[in-house]
Amino acid sequence: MNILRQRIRRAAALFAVAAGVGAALPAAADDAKQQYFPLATFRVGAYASSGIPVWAGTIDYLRYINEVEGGINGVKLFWDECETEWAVEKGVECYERVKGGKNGSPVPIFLPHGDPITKALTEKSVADKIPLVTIAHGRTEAIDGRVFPYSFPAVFTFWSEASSAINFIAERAGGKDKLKGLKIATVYHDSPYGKETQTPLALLAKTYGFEDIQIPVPHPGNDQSAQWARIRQLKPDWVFLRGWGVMTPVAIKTAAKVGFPVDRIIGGVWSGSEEDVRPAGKVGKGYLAITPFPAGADFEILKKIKEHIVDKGKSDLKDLKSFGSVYYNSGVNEAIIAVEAIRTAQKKFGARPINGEEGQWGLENLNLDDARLKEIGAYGLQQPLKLSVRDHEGGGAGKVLQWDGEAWAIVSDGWVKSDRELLLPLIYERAAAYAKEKRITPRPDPTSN
Amino acid sequence: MAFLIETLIGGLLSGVMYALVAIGFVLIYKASGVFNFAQGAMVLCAALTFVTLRDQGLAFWFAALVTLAIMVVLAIAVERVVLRPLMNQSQITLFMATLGLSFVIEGMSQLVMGASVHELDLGIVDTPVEVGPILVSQFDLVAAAAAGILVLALSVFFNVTRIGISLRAIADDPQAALSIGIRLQRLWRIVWGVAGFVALVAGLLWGSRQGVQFSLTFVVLKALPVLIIGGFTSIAGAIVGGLIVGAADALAEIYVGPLLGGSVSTWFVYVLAVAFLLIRPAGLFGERAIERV
Amino acid sequence: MAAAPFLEVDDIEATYEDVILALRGVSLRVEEGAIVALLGANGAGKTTTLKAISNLLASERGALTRGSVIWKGRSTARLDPAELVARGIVQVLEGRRVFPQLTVEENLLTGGYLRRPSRAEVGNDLARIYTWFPRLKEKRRIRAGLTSGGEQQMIAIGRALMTRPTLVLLDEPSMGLAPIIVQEIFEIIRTLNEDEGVSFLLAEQNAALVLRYADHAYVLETGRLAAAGTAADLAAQGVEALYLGDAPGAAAATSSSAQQF
Amino acid sequence: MSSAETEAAADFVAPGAARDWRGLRRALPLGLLLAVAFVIVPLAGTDYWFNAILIPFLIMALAGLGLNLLMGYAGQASLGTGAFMATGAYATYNLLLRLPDIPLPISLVLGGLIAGAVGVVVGLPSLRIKGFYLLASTLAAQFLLEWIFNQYGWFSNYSTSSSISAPKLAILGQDLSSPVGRYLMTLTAVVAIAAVAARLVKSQTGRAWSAVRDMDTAAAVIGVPVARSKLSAFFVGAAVCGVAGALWAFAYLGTVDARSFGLDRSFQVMFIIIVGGMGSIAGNFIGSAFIVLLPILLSQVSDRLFGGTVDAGQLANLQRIAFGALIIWFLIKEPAGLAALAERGWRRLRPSGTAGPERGSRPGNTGKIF
Amino acid sequence: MSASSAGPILELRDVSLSFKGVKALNALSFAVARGEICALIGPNGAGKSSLLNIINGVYRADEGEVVFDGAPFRRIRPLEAARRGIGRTFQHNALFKRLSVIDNVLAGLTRHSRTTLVEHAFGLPRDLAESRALRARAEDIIEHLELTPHRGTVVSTLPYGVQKRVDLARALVGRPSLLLLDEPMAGMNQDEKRQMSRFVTEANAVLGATVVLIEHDIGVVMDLSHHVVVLDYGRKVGDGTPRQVRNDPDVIAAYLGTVH
Repeated sequence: MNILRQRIRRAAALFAVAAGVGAALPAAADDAKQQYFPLATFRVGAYASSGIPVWAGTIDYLRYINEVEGGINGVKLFWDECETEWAVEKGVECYERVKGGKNGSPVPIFLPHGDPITKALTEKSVADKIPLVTIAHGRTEAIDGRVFPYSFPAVFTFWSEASSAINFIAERAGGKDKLKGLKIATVYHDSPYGKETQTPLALLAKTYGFEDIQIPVPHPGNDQSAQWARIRQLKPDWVFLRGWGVMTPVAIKTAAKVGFPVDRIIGGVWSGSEEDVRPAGKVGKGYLAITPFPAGADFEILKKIKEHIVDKGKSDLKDLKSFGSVYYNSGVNEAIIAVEAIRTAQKKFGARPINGEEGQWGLENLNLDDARLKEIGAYGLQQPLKLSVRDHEGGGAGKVLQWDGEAWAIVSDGWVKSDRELLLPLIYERAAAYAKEKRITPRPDPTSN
Repeated sequence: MAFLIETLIGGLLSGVMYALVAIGFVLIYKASGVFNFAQGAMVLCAALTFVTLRDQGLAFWFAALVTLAIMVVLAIAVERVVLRPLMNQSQITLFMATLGLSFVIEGMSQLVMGASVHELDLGIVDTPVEVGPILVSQFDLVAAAAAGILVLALSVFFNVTRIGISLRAIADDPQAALSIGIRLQRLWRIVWGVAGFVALVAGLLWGSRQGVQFSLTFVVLKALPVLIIGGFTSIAGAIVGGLIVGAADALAEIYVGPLLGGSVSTWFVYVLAVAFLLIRPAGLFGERAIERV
Repeated sequence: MAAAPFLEVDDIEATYEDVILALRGVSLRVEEGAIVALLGANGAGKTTTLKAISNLLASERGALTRGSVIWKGRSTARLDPAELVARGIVQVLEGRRVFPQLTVEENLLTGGYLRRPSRAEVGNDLARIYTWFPRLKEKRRIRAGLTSGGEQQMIAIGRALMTRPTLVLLDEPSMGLAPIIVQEIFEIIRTLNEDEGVSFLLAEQNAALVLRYADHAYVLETGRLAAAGTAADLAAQGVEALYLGDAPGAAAATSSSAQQF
Repeated sequence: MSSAETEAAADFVAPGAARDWRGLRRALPLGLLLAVAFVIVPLAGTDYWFNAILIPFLIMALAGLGLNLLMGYAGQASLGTGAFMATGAYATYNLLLRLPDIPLPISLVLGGLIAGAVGVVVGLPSLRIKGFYLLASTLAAQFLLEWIFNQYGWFSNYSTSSSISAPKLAILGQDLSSPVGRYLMTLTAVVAIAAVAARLVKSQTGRAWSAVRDMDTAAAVIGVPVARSKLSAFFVGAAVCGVAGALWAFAYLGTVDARSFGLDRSFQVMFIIIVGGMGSIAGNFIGSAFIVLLPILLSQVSDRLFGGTVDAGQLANLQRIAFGALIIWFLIKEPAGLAALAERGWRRLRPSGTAGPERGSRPGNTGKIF
Repeated sequence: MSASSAGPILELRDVSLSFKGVKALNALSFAVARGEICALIGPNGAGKSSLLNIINGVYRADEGEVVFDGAPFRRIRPLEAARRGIGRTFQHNALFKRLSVIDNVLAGLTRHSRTTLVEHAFGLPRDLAESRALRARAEDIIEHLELTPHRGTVVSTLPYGVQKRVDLARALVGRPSLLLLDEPMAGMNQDEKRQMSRFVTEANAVLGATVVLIEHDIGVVMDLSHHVVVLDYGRKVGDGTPRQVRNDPDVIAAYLGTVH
């Protein structure tokens, strides 16, 4: 045990050195007047290929706000990066490291950007009063802000994703009544994330009368011959592909191998990026994907970012091919929502760095209507979004993209809405069950009554 | 019935791909007693290097040669920096060192070549061929053929060439090999180099199947049960083990999975492998040492 | 015999794993063309001495901590085993240690690789080995692990001869072999010595046997030199009495052999 | 109790040790350390230190202890650590959920025991196979258990995400959900278990384990029940890992799903004991410090030194390389683990011999297991 | 002891064993009388160690049976053999190399322990009492075999001769009725051999263990043993008192062969 003591002493000394190094660097004197916005990035590890463009999108937008718009109402943003490798405990460590703010500037919003990390932070964030914005991931029942005050699965939950995908199939089939009798197979990543859509799909299948087939693919999914052999046997009309990482290209390739038409596969949000399709090569042509982050560099705001950031060599992106990609745009989207929430909060609390509690208010009063989206230049890139205490999701629609071998083209008729009215009661029920299990008293909704 | 056969064939063809990765392990384990967990990282490194070179516009063969050269340099470095200082250490220590090594290789590869996903097109057509009612993937056939040629080449190498016979000698008795002037360390470098070559082939085939990205390192997980079944020291075992694992995996996914309500392939072949082990404690082809006391 | 020093071992001390002292101040010399015997009981340090000469100690976490080994006027301290083999010293390990999975012929071939010989040379060398050990020719395609103990000893010696050595260090050639086979092997050793001029340093427990073939002999006892002299002198003194009748022994080596009454 | 024996039991306080003068000298630093850990740290620590450093450090050291008992003391290599941790976490969760009247500490212990029982089943192949083959066979358990917890909703009370989350942490009405509370709860569990483990390895059970590890044939021949020893090691090791898993889920993360206890976790724990030192109790803490703290340290140092100037992705890659290289470097430098290194350093610092010859002469290759 | 205490403590009947087709033991039969010291001699590879391995269950005989203490068996588990009172030392060092001398000896007492894991874990009174008792027994043997100065030392760092003594202590501490010693004096110098011979004699005379030992040093064998069995390539070529064996022409032929 002496050894242990000695060891700890040594470790402490090392940390002291590290801290000393930190202290030696001059702290920006006016940090306290700027808005801290820490980023828990993942640039190495298994998911680095998606992380890199995502964070580039976020950082480029933040830089754009700082350099072109002079900050949010004059409050500039500054950030640290902390590498998580998409691993839970590293994510938690990063969160703990940054949650106290920096040099007096508090954390308004935290982007965990990973389903497992989000779950690990759900309760901590309540204790610390730091809102987590988790676009297109996180717990679906966190839509109910009365039970999950600091979780914001904004824009597009997995349930909405499933419902929108079904509605797109209906659109193609010529109406929801045409869903009856269709066979729709869901090929999913066998993980909590992948299984999350089982419940809504079962409900939707019951409602619309299609046949719901669930086919799991074990992590990481680099061999799917058996799954697609089954698809060939079952002959579904559509396949809804909910992959993650390498699973998607392998699925597309294997589908081609067994002769399943690729244009009958609709990928989910995390199966719908260039990084997912490109490795599949030629056979990926015609593949569909539903996403809240439409790809493309033609949106106003992307043009501005290109002009002021990318072309000036200030972009975080090293491989400019990714500019305007789904992941890049998702990063931009997240940053837009965070910035707009801060802006909203500033309206109430003043043009100064805001803290997490104020950030929560900003988010719950966020209203991005078409007019505001046009002002930002994000019309078409970001769907109209109105959040409230009862509704931390807001949008619930996606666009369907089709891969032409080189790039994505939007093929849906605008935003494909989900059947939120149908799903919400079930979601609230689940939130209530969670509250009961955790003995949480839901907070009252100030806007009702 | 046709479906069963089709599944079986598909499984067997996948099995060849697993065997390909397993062979890399067998080579190194045989010659130096190291269970090289960095094999997955080597696969990634080889594929990533190759793709990056191709993206730079190098011709296929030239890129392959340069990659091979890099793998050989890596092998030499590993022997010098890791194996030699750890000579005579326990196998578990060496195993852990290769885990550390895999961090280094992964980090280096991505540091130099980035973490983006690359497409790797080997120009192999991937439309299915119908043989009667049975659908067979052309790509898998080509991959299996490539693996077959590799195994053939390796067995010629091991049975005919000077280096190959020396390597088998080392596997049998390193000290005796040393005593008659076989240069252990040089042969280690060679065998790691050969394992690098195998990693390149595996990397190319797997990479063109799933794209070149970090998750290539996970193919190791499929190779482990192959090794358990086939034994750590037998190339023939790796092939047979690969076929068994591939077939069992595919059949289990179709016929066992639905019974249990989920995908079983993460564990099924491992459980199968343990069952094999209980019957043959040193794998199908592994030699069991008699304990002398 | 010329006075030119062939192999000179001077006052060596060896340890295993930095703890176990296996040799304490052993000195010996082998003249060119001689057969020298190294006698001693089980664990007296014979094997360690041979491995100290062939530089194989390192592979067992052993080390030479004092003294020097001079081969043809040069210290061997910095040479690795392969370089020593290239310079003409080869060791046949105790317990034969053939490569069991390799065929008899492949076993022999491994001995030739260091020189990177041409195909013709290899053929010649093999032919010569087969003339000395005709039995091996019959079994050339059989896996060495399946041959008898005597044949394995022949394989081991043949394999060593494939390196074209000038000095063979032979560790316990009689171990575990029937007397008739032992005699056959020793006859071959004598032939090799006389016809090919190969020198031998033989570690043996069977003193009576080996002294009939050797020119000189050294006797080890618990890692020290206990006696030395010409084979004839030692045989006359009744060397058995020196260490066998109530024999001392030492250290971690594991061999043993037939004992004399 | 003789003085030499006390000394042999030196890693932890043994009853009666204090009577002995030398024992006292050994016990004193440990007592001080515990006092600091229990009194000073809770007063001085920040949330960050508790939540991100101390709690995971302690829990991983505990998991290391579990594996060390199994692998370092009993010689049974296992990569099933993650599965044992998952079993402990899910078992404790279900006990708390379904039998809410049982107090938390008892649920933790019961959860550990259930993990131990699973460990015994996982250990059955060890009666036939050893070495890498055994190591590989434990992977079957690792993957199978991970799958079961993910697959069958019952284990997670049919939560949508198959994840389990911490109940209210309270002992005797004392709320422990604050960072300090969770730290103290973890620390108490770790210290208590480590004390029991220290006893155990010096007992007849521990001797039987070491006998099986060092030479199982000889062990059987002299009358050590080899099969029972192996299985008891699997039981105890898995139980300790199980408690670690439950703490990981409830005291550290709050919410986990089975993937938190995947193969990576198993490897991480194995790193801890190999880097720290197999067959050493203190080694687990050293190894855990290395594995848990080093990456954080690397990331903090490099952020401070290069943050903003070097590309963040490259920096992350460099950290990974540095981490891998350090592992190799330490293995080369001290294959018996940092505990042995530290022990040597300690002796050098205090040459006047609290350490008798028996502790002084531990051989260098103690890391060998197969 | 069983009813058969008048008969031989150990009897081998037509025991055969082969490894991969090579016969290590060939229809071997002999008996060891209660209370004697019996030496097995023969060249290396004669099958002596294999024989001991069959007697205490490490190997299984292909044919024939072993009768120990009146109970016949062909295959016995090593643990069961130990329980019945067969102790054993090893030719190559088979000590628990990371444990100290006292711990090695204490491990030899495992089968005399009656306490459970739980008692060990929490240091319950029964465990404390028992470990005191066991420790006393171990200390006794250690003192007896003059290992006291080494009692706390990790065995792998001890000189070879001392390790051999630890091996003997570990076997003796369990009070075996039959003690199998595999080359207990290999690698020892004259003094050590004399000392070891004394210990073996004492184990036999004082502790009452029947001893079967393998030894190459004929001088030692002749002084020490009451009974000598000569093996050669798996066969028995001689069996009798030292004097008888010394003068047996078959033994002389098999051993000295054509050499002399």
